[in-house]
Amino acid sequence: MTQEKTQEELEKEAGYTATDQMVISAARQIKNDDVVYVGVGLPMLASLFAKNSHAPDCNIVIENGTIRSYIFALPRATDSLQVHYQSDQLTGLANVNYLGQSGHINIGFMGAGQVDRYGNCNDTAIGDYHNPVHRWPGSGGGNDVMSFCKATTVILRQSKQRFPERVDFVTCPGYLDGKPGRREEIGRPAGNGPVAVITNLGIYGFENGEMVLESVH
Amino acid sequence: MTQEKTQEELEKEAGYTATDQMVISAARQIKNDDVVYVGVGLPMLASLFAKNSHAPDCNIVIENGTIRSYIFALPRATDSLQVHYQSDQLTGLANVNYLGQSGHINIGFMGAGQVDRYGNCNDTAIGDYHNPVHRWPGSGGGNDVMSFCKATTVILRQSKQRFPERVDFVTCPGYLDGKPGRREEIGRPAGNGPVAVITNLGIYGFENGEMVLESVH
Amino acid sequence: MSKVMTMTEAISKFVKSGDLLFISGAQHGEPSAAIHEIVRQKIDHLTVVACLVNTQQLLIGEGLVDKVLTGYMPQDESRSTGLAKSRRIGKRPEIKEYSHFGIAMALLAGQMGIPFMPLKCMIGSDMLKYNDNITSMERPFDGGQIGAVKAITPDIGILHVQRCDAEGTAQKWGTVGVDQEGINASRKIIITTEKIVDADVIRRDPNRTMIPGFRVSAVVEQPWGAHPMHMASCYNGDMFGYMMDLRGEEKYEAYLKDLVYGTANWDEYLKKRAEVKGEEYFKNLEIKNPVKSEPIISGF
Amino acid sequence: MSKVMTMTEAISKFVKSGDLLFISGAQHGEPSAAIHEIVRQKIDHLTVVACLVNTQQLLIGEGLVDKVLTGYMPQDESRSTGLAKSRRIGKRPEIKEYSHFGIAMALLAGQMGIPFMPLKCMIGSDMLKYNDNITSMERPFDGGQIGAVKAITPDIGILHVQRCDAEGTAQKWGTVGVDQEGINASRKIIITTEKIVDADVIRRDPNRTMIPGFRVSAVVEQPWGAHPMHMASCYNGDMFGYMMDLRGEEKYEAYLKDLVYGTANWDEYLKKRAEVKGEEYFKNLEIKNPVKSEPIISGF
Repeated sequence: MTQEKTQEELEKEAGYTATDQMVISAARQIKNDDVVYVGVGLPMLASLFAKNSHAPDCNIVIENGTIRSYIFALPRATDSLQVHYQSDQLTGLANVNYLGQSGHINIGFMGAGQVDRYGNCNDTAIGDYHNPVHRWPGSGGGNDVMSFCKATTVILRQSKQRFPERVDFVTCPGYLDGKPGRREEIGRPAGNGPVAVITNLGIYGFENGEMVLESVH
Repeated sequence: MTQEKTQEELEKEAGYTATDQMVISAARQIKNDDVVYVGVGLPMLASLFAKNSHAPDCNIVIENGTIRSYIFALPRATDSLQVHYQSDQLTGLANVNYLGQSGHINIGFMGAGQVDRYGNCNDTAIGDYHNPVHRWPGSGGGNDVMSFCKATTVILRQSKQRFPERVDFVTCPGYLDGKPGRREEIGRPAGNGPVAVITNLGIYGFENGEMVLESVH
Repeated sequence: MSKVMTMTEAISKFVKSGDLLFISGAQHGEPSAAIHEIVRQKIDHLTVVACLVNTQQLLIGEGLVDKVLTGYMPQDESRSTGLAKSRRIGKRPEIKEYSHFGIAMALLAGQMGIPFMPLKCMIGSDMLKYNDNITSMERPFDGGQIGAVKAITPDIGILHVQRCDAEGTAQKWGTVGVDQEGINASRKIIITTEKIVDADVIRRDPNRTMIPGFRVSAVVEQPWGAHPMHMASCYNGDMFGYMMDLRGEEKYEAYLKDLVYGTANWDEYLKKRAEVKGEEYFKNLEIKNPVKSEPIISGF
Repeated sequence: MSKVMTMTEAISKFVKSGDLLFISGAQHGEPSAAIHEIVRQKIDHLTVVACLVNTQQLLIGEGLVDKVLTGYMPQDESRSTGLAKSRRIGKRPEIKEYSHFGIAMALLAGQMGIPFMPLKCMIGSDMLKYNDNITSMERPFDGGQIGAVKAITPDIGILHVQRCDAEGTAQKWGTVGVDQEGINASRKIIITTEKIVDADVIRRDPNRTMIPGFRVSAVVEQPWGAHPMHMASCYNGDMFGYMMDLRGEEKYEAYLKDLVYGTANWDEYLKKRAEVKGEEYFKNLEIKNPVKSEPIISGF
């Protein structure tokens, strides 16, 4: 019996899916006074869930240039007229990332193709870069989120391929080789980095730059 | 009889003042399709005269953040509601200078406390910087104008004190020590620099980085 | 000489083979009509810089692009029909990868007229191994390292806006992605606009201006010019419908044949698309419950 | 806890002795009311960064400023009464001189969160001899030299605007000088505003927002808060009248005694000033023939 089937059976019994659990776990990372950088998909779902429950005053920052404190309907893309409507500020991608780069965004969410033990994420290629076995679309805002936000949470479904010892391509550096101060050394903001990885199976944290299992759903 | 008195007598005979002549001479530098960077005072007068006569389509850029193609009344300061009114773009100081730094402003005007033979201007101090004989208010936009505009015209009244061999303080570098390529060497845009100095007595141009008399009014 | 012209004229006059082309509209209001015209005129050997622009896959698929500068682009050819076609016809572009912010800062440096922009992202990633437009450098003043991205100065930029005047003084609102930086960084500029308005409309609200007219080479009035993307104040988008319309070789080729090569201009495209999609299609994209902003006052 | 408070409260809570203070309004809409309150509260050892702000001479004259970062400042003490007084009382500030664009770029680097900004002005001038916040550096990518200015990150920024909501989401229009960069670069932020409006007014026009509310510490409603400077949509200025009011020791001291120390707040100042200047004074500064902008639409 594969893990995947067990998962489905468990979901049936529990009355909610593993994806639901990922969204809820992610939402729990958000506090009421947080400024949250989100992309589309599960991160957007999580931030809207938080805003509708325990964190009604959180501010949501979206890469194309939207800053909102007012609730809104779940969009299908990072930008749409629903996302614009009744926002506090409409501006550009540069401006919202300035908020991040200057330390004013405390929590960020991102998906990832792969994540390794030091929290480095791969959104680019499996195998050789010039002749890849698989290609994802690249960083997008992922590298920006993990570079700038005080605390970044990575959300992805768990499998052996998605959790290699070291990723083939570092799109978004976490703690690099895990040695202390490595992020600061290369010129990233001090004290930032991935703080959690949320999967369909559980939640991981980081201790001394290395991923550790915190809880199983 | 001092030069100043002769000047006044000449003005009375001619029916116009030396200042009028400076404004007209400056205005003649402006062509119809020019983008002109101006500050308050004679430069503003010159650009408005040009716009009302031979260069109706010139665009006027003002440092605080105004870009206009439409005629307007002579303002008393670089910023006022008259300057804002019916402009094409209202923005900030950074943005208008980006236009300059990226090479899109072809002609700039500035006043100066002193100018030397290489077109270097002093808007800062006469004598020792820390214990000056005289102080002007500093660069303001002057250094920006002379750094960024393709061709800069300096307007000032002529006297021995205002035309020293070398200025005591270089606020706005012209051709520095006059050797070729000196502006580019230090990282300024290539091919820019002062092209004219207009005084109450005449017009100077530049040849090989050195000021030469072109005409006497 | 008026800058107002047809799309055909504007593209043929100002977009040249070999140009570095900036396409505006990061998911909001891209100049789709202009891109279709570039495809029709087969202007090739382009380098494209853009952020999340959907119609760029037509340029790629038709073999017109030598190089893409991008932060995000589907590169799984089983899911990107345009890219798959470019390989098939031997025209797969070289792809230089940045983060979104990296692209924004490269364009900002272009707008500002400086050769690079310091930044704190991308460094430490493997992007630097394959993109020599990103580097690590020593900081002045305090020492230590920081990242830097090389300026991008497009030869030609195309911006679609809600309104501009006949001189090209252009106003866009809603999210602006990398538009401000990209269009101002561009040497030549084409403005496509939902509506050409009297200069007085612009001048009663000059803070909305994104680029002054003296920077602009051509102005093209084209309602629904950003479809299938949304345009604030004007219409909703159908991005996912469009993606499905282009998914798979057969559909992709049919779209190109019918809606690009099979039309002379965007108005014909809109008419044909309405025929295929049903008469309610464009009506459904209209804004249902518009609210108005408070006017502001000018004067002295 | 509401951010809306009196000027007295906002200044005493958020402006501290020793702060690096950003004052907005490069000749347009400076926060004059807030500056008067800082003088009244005698908050000292300030470093001031601003561009063409007239009321900063009150801070200097009253001995509250240790250092000024500036592109332009009258330094001929025979014509600058505030500066002359500061010397007399042994509190003449140190002055670090930039060009205007240099100040703008230092604040932009602060807003962006990078330690410096490359630029092509100031280099080659003697400013570099006396201001170690400007330097020359080697360019990455292509080599050669370029200038650089060190980032300025103010401890506290004060911005006066036409309107903001109770959370501090603030909108200013007209020329914006170095406001966008300076206020976003500031760690703590006070917004003073002609009017506090319902959030809905802001949200029907979010492109006008200069800073989002979550960045803001305090909101103070103060009509005519930028007088004697002009404020777009609101009133004309009397800058030259104000300069004359402060010219010479006697007039300067009378102004301070009557209109700053002799008033408890800005409303009292306005009342007293109207008494001195005549009842037509403020009426004459009102906007005579206002025209309105076209409203824009939002919705989906």
